[in-house]
Amino acid sequence: MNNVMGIINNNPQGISLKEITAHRSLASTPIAARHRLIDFPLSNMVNSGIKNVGILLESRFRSLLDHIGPGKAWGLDTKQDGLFLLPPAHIYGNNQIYKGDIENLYTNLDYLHRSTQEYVIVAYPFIVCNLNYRKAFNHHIKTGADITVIYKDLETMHRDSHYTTIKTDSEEKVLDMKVNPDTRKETRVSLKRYIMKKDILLEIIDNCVSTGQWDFEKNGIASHLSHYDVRAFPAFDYIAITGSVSEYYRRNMEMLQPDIFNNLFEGIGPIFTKPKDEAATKYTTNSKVNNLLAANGCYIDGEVESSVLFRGVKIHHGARVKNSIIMQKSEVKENAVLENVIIDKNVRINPGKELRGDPAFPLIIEKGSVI
Amino acid sequence: MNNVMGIINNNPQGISLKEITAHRSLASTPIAARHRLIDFPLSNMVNSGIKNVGILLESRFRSLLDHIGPGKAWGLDTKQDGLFLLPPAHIYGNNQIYKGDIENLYTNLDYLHRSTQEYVIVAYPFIVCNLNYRKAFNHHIKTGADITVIYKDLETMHRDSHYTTIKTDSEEKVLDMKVNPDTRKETRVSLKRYIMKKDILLEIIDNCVSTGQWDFEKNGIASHLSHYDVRAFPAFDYIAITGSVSEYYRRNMEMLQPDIFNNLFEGIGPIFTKPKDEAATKYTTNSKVNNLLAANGCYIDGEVESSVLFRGVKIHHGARVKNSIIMQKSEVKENAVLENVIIDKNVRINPGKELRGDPAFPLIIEKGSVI
Amino acid sequence: MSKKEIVAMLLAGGKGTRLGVLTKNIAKPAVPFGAEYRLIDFPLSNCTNSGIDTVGVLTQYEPLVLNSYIGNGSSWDLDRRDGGVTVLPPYLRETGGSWYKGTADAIYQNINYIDLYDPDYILVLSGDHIYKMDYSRMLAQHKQWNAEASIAVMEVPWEETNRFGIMNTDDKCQIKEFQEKPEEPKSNLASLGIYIFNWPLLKDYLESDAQNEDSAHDFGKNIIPAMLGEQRKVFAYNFDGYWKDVGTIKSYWETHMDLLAEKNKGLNLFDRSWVISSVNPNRPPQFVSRTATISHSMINKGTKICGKVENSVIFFGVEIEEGAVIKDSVIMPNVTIEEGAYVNKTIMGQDSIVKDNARIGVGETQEFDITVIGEGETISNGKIIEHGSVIG
Amino acid sequence: MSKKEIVAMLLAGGKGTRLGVLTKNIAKPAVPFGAEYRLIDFPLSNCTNSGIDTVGVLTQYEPLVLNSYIGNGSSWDLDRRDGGVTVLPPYLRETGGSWYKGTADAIYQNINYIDLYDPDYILVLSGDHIYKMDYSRMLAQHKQWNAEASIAVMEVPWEETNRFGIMNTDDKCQIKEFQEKPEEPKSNLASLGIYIFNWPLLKDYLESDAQNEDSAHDFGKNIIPAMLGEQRKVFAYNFDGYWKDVGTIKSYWETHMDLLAEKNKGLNLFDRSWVISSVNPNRPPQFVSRTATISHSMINKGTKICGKVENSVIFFGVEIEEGAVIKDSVIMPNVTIEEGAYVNKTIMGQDSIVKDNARIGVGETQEFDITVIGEGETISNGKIIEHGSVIG
Repeated sequence: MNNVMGIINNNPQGISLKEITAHRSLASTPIAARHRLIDFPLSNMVNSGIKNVGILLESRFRSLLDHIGPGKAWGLDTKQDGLFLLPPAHIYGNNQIYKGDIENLYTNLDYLHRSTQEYVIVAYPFIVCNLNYRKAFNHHIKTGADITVIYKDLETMHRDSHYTTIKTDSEEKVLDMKVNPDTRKETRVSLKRYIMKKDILLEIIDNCVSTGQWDFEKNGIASHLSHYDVRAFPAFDYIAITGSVSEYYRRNMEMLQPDIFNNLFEGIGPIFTKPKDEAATKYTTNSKVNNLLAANGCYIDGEVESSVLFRGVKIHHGARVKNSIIMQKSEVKENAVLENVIIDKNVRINPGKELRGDPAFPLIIEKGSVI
Repeated sequence: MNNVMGIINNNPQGISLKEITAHRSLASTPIAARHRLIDFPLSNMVNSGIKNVGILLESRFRSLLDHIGPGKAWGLDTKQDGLFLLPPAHIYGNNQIYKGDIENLYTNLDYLHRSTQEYVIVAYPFIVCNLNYRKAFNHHIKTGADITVIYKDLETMHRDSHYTTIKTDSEEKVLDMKVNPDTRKETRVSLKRYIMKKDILLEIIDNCVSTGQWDFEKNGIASHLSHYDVRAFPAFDYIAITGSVSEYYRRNMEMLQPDIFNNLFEGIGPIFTKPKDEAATKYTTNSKVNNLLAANGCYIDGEVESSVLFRGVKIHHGARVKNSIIMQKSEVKENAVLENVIIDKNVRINPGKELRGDPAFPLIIEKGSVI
Repeated sequence: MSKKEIVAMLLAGGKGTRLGVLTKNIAKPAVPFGAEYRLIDFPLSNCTNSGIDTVGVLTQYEPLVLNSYIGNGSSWDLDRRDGGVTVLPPYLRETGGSWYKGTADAIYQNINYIDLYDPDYILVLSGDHIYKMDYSRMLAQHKQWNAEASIAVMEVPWEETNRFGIMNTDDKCQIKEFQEKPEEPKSNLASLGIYIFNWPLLKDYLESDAQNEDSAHDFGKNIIPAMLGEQRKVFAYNFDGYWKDVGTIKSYWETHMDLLAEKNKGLNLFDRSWVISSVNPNRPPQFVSRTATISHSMINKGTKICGKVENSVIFFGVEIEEGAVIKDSVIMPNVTIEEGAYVNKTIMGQDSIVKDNARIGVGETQEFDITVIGEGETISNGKIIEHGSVIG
Repeated sequence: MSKKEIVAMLLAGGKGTRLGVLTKNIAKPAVPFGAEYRLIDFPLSNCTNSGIDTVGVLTQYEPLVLNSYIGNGSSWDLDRRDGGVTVLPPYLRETGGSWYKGTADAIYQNINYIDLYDPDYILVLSGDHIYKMDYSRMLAQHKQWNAEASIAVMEVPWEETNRFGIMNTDDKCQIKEFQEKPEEPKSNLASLGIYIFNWPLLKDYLESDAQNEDSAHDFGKNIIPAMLGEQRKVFAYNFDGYWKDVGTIKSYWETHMDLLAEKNKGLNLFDRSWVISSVNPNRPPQFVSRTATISHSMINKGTKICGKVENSVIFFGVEIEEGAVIKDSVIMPNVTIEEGAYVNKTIMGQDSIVKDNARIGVGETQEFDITVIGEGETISNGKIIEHGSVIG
C-alpha cells in the first residue's frame, strides 16, 4: 500500500452534533470512552500500510490539533510522507462563506500534487469501523474501476441519520447513488470510503471548481456515475454512522454489547489514540456497576449502569448514572441522578440534581457547565 | 526560567511585506538563507530556558505549521508544556473581521489559564535578534516592575520602517511610548519583548476586551503607562526590524557584513530551524562568487555577488545575480541578470531575462512565477 | 553535548531475586506495578517532573527488554536533543569487560558517559522504590548548605530500624555516622538510597575505591563511610512523603493494598501536578459486563470484567470471565481467569491463565503469606492451589 | 512487537584500521563523508527509502559515539513505534560474553533481537559502502525467484577481480561458485557484501557455524560456501549503480573526487527521490566573504570561506581565512585553516588546525599519495608537511 495516500474528509457536510460539535470539529468528537471519531479512519489507514495521510481541517480545528499532534500515536510522525493538516479555504479571507469540501481540497492542491502516491482513499470520519483497505484496494485494481466505493448492506436505518445509499447491478457496478435520500429505497449504504487514482480525484476537483459545484460526494461522484466506472465493494463488519445526535448516542450505547465491542476493538487492527498518562480507574466499596465502558482515571463511588465514561470522570457517593455518556473530567456529585444524558467535558452536576432525557432525544449538557 | 512562559505574537499589526506575506504569515517569512523570522524569537526563548511557548496563529498559517511542526527542532516536542499553536479568533465565524491581537489572545484564554508559569514574555517575530532573557528577567524581578520592555538605542531609523519608541526617566521608568510615530523624537526603540506576570497579561486582555480595544501594545501598554509601572531594559546586540519590504531587504543585505553576521549567529545562543536533508552546495568551475550567504542544496554555475541564496537555488551558467534575495528552489537560467530583486520560492527566471529593482524599492517576484 | 547541572544515574541492575518467580524473565525495574506502571516509571517520572533531563540507566542483564520498554524515552519526555535517557549495560572494552561489581562500580564504569555532560552534580537513584519526590528541592538544599554529598532520609518506626541503613546526624542535619541495620540504633532516620554528590568529588572517591581490592564497591558500604571518615560535608535531606521499597513479595503486595486504601497513605496516582508516566499500551477502554461486580479495586483499560473483583488491582489485557471471583489480589498484564475460578490473596504473573473452576489461595490464611503464580503459568481446570504456594 | 517481513542487520563493527588516523577516535561507520554525511547515513537512508523500518546496528567498540550519533533514529525516520534502529554492541550474559568473532557471529549473538520481530527475511549490510540501492527490488527478485539467499553483485573491470569476492553464476543467475580474490577469475561479478537470507534457514546455518571451532564465522568465508556446498538456491542480484567501498584512504579520497566530477559518475546527492539523510547539525548558513574564491567544490552550511577553495569538499564548521588556499582536498568538520596557509591533496581530520602560512602537501605529487592530518592535530605556523605524509 506504499502507493496509496489517504485523505480524511473532515467536513461538516451538513452534519451537526449540536452542542457537541459547537466547539470542536466532527473528527475530534469523543466516542467509546477513550477515542475520538478520527481515531478510526486514521488507524484503518495506518493498519492498511498507508503512510501519507492528509486531514482536511474545518474551522474549529483546535481540539483536533491537540489530539492528533504530529501523528505520533499513529506512527505518522515521519520526515518523508506522514501526516498533513490541510487548512480550510475560507480562513484566508474575512468575508467568505464556506462552500464545501471541494473548496478545501482545491486550497490544498499543491499537497496532492506533491504527494508521490498514485492512488488515494477518501474517508469521512463520522462513519466508524475497523477496516483493512488491502482487500478493497486489490479489488479496485483487479476490476479496473475508476472509483471503488465500500458499502455495507444495512437492513434497518434510522430516519434521523445521515447516509448515502447506492444501487448496483449484478456485477457491483454502481448505477445510482443518493446522498441523504428522503425516502430510502436501497439497503446498501456507502461507508464513505472512496478509492481512486489521484488523477481522478484531481479531475473531480477541477470539474467541480470550474462548474461552481462544491460537494465531493454529490457533485463529484453521485452525479458522474455515467462518466466514471464506479464499483462497489462490500464490508461485513460492524459500522457506526454518527450522523446526528441521536445516532451518536445510539452508537455509543450499542458498543456496550459484547459482540459489537469485540468486533470493533478486537477485529482487524488496533485503534490508536493519543495516549495520556492516567492512573487506572478506581472503584470504591460503594460502587455498583452494571455494563460499562470506561477509560482510565475515573473514580466510581456511586452507581453506574449501561454508560460510557471518558477519562477522569468522577461519580460520587449515592449518584446514579444510567444510559448516559459522560466526557472527560466531568463530575457527578453526591446523589445526583442522570438518565439518557450526554455530558460534555469539564461539567459539574451538583449534588442531588436529576437530569433525564429520552433515548431518542438525549439531553446534552454543554462543555464546562455547572448544573 | 521554569516559571516563565513565552507568547509569540504573530499578528500582522498593520505590517505587510506585500507579495512575500500574501501566502504566508509574517512569522514564517524566510530570512538569512536558511531561517524564518520565527526561528529567532523561538530560539531566544528556548536558549533562555523557557519550556512553554504559545504561538498566536494568524489566518495564513499553513507554512508556519509546516515549519514548526511539533517543535522538535527547538526541543519543544514534550508531553508536558512544549509548543502550543493558538488559532486565530476570526476563523470561528464566517463574517467576522479581524480586530487585533487581543481578540486572538482572548480566544486562547484557556491556554493561558492552564499554563502553570507565573510570568510571561510576549515577543513579536518581525524583530530579529539573538537575545537571552535571563538578565532582563532578573532585572524585572529586581526592580519589581509590572512590565519590563526590552529596547535598543538606535541613532538612525528608516522612515519606511515600523517601530515603537519609548521615553524613559533616569531610572529607566517608561514615561511615554509611541507605536509607529509619524515623527520620531526618541532614539530608544522597543524590541517588542514585554516581560510581565501572567496575571497582568490577563488583566490587560480583560481591560481591552471589556472596553472594545484590540491592540495589545497600543491599548494594553502604551495607554496605561500611568496605571502600570513599566520599566525599560537595554539590549546592545544587533537587531533587525523587518517591518516593511525595504527594511526586510535592507536587513538581509546587512547580514552579509561579517560583524553583523557574527553578532547574530555566533552570539548568545544557537538559532534553531527546521532541519531538512540537503546535500552541500555545489560550485562549478565557472562559478564566480563575492560575498554570499547560502543554504545547502544550491548549485552555482554563474556569478553571484552580495546575495542571499536559500535552499536548493540554482544559478545557471552565465547568469549574474547581484544584491538579491533568492528563496527556496528558485532557478535563474542561463545568462539571466538580476539586481536588487527578491525572488520568492519556486520561481523560474528564463534564460537571458534581466530584472532590476532599486535598493529602496526592490522588485519582488511572486512565489511560483515563471518569467 | 551541552553542559548539564545535574545528571541522574539510575541503578536498575538488581536481579531482584527476592521477587522470585516474578523476575524470572524480566529485570526488576521492569516489573509491573499499580495496574498501569512498571517500577522504573517512578524514578524516571520523578526525574522529568524535577526538571532533570539526562538519565543513565545502569542495567546488569541482557538489556533488550529494558531497552525496548524505555525506547527513545518519549514516554517520560526524555527524548531530548541533548541528554535524555540512555541505557548503559556493562560493555566490552579493548581491555576486556566485566560485570558491575557493585553500585559504585556501575557508576565508575560509566564515568565517560557522565563526563559527556560535564555535570556539577550527580543524582544516584534506585530502580525499585515507589515514591514521588521532587529532586530539585533536594538539590536546592544541597546547594544552599554547601554540601558535598546529600542523602535522602525518612523517619521509620524504631522497631524497624534494624532493616535499614541508619543515619546519625547532628542538630544541623550533618551526617556524622552511618549504621547498617543496627541492633542499637542511635536514630530512626533511614537512608532511602537517594544520593546527590558533587561530581568531581565523587569521581575522586570512585577512582580510589576502584583501586581498593577489599571494597565491595557499594555506595552504602564503602563510598559513604569513606566520605564520613574524611569529614566530608554529608547532609541528610528529610523526606516525609510515601516511600516504599518493593523488593520483596510481601512489600510488593502491601504497596498495592496501600494504593487501594481509602486514604491511600500519601501516594496519590491521580494527582495531575506530579504525573507518573508510563509506556502507554494502546488498548480499548475497559469493558464491564452486566454480570460483573466490582468493589474497592483499581482496574486498567484493555480489560474485560465479567466476574467479581474485590479489593484487587487489575492490569491491562486481563480478562475475568463470568462467575470468577478475585479477592485481595494483584493481577498482572494479559492474565485470563476463566469461568468460575477463584483467586484469593494472590499475585498472578503476566500472561498466566487460571482455567475453569480452579481455586487459588485456599486454606488457612497467614497474615503475610501470599500466593504467587509465575509468568506464563497455566493452572488447570479445577486445580486447587494452597494459600502461600509459589508456582513457577 | 509486531511481525516484520524483513529486518536489516548492519555490520558496523570494523575498526577501520585501513583508514588509519581518521578512525583513531571514531568507529568507521561514523567517519564523515561528502560534506554533510557520515558513512552510516548511506545504508540507513537506503533502508528507510526501501521501506525497511527495523535495523539492528552491530558495533564492536565502545558504543557511546555511535549511540549518540544514531540517537533515537529520527534523522532517518527510524524512530518507529515498532522496530526502528537499535545499536547492538556485544554484551555480557549470564554465561559471560565475548567480542563478535566475525560477521556471522555478530548476527548469531543477536538472534534474540531478530526473533523479536519474527521476520521472513534478513538483509545483511556493511557500514562502509557508499551507494544508493533500493533493497525492496532485491527482495522482490529474491521472492520471485524463490531464492534461499541472494547476494548483490556488480560487474567490475576484469583487472580488478582479484580485489573482490567473485560470484560465478549459471545462465539463470544462480550462484554456483564463490572465489575469494581469485587469480584466475571465471567471471567479473563481484559481491557487494549485501545479502538477503531466508531467516529460518540462516538461523540454522548460524547455529551450526557457531558449533564449528574451525570457522572464521564470516559470511563470505563460511556461511555462503556452506550454502553453496549444500546446493542451496543462492542467486545473484545485479546492481548497476554507483557503489564504492571507502575502507581505504585512497578510495575515500577518490570517492570524494567522484562526487565533484561534472557528471558525478552516478552518485547524485541532489536527487530528491532518494534522499540521503543525516543528523542535521544546527548551523548558520555558509558565509562567503568578499575575499573568497570558490571553484568546483562542495561546501556545507556552517562554514566561513574567506580564502580560495578549488576542487575540494568542505564539511560544516570549517573556517578558511583570507589568503588561505585549499586544493584537491577533503576538509572534515570544524577545521580551521588560518591566513595564508596552503593545503593540497590532503584529508584534514575533524577539529584540526592549520596555523598561519603552514603548507601541507607540498613536494612532488604521486598519483595516489594523499596527505592525511589526524583528528585534532595542530599544524604550527609556517610548518611544511611533505606530500603523502600522515600526521597523528
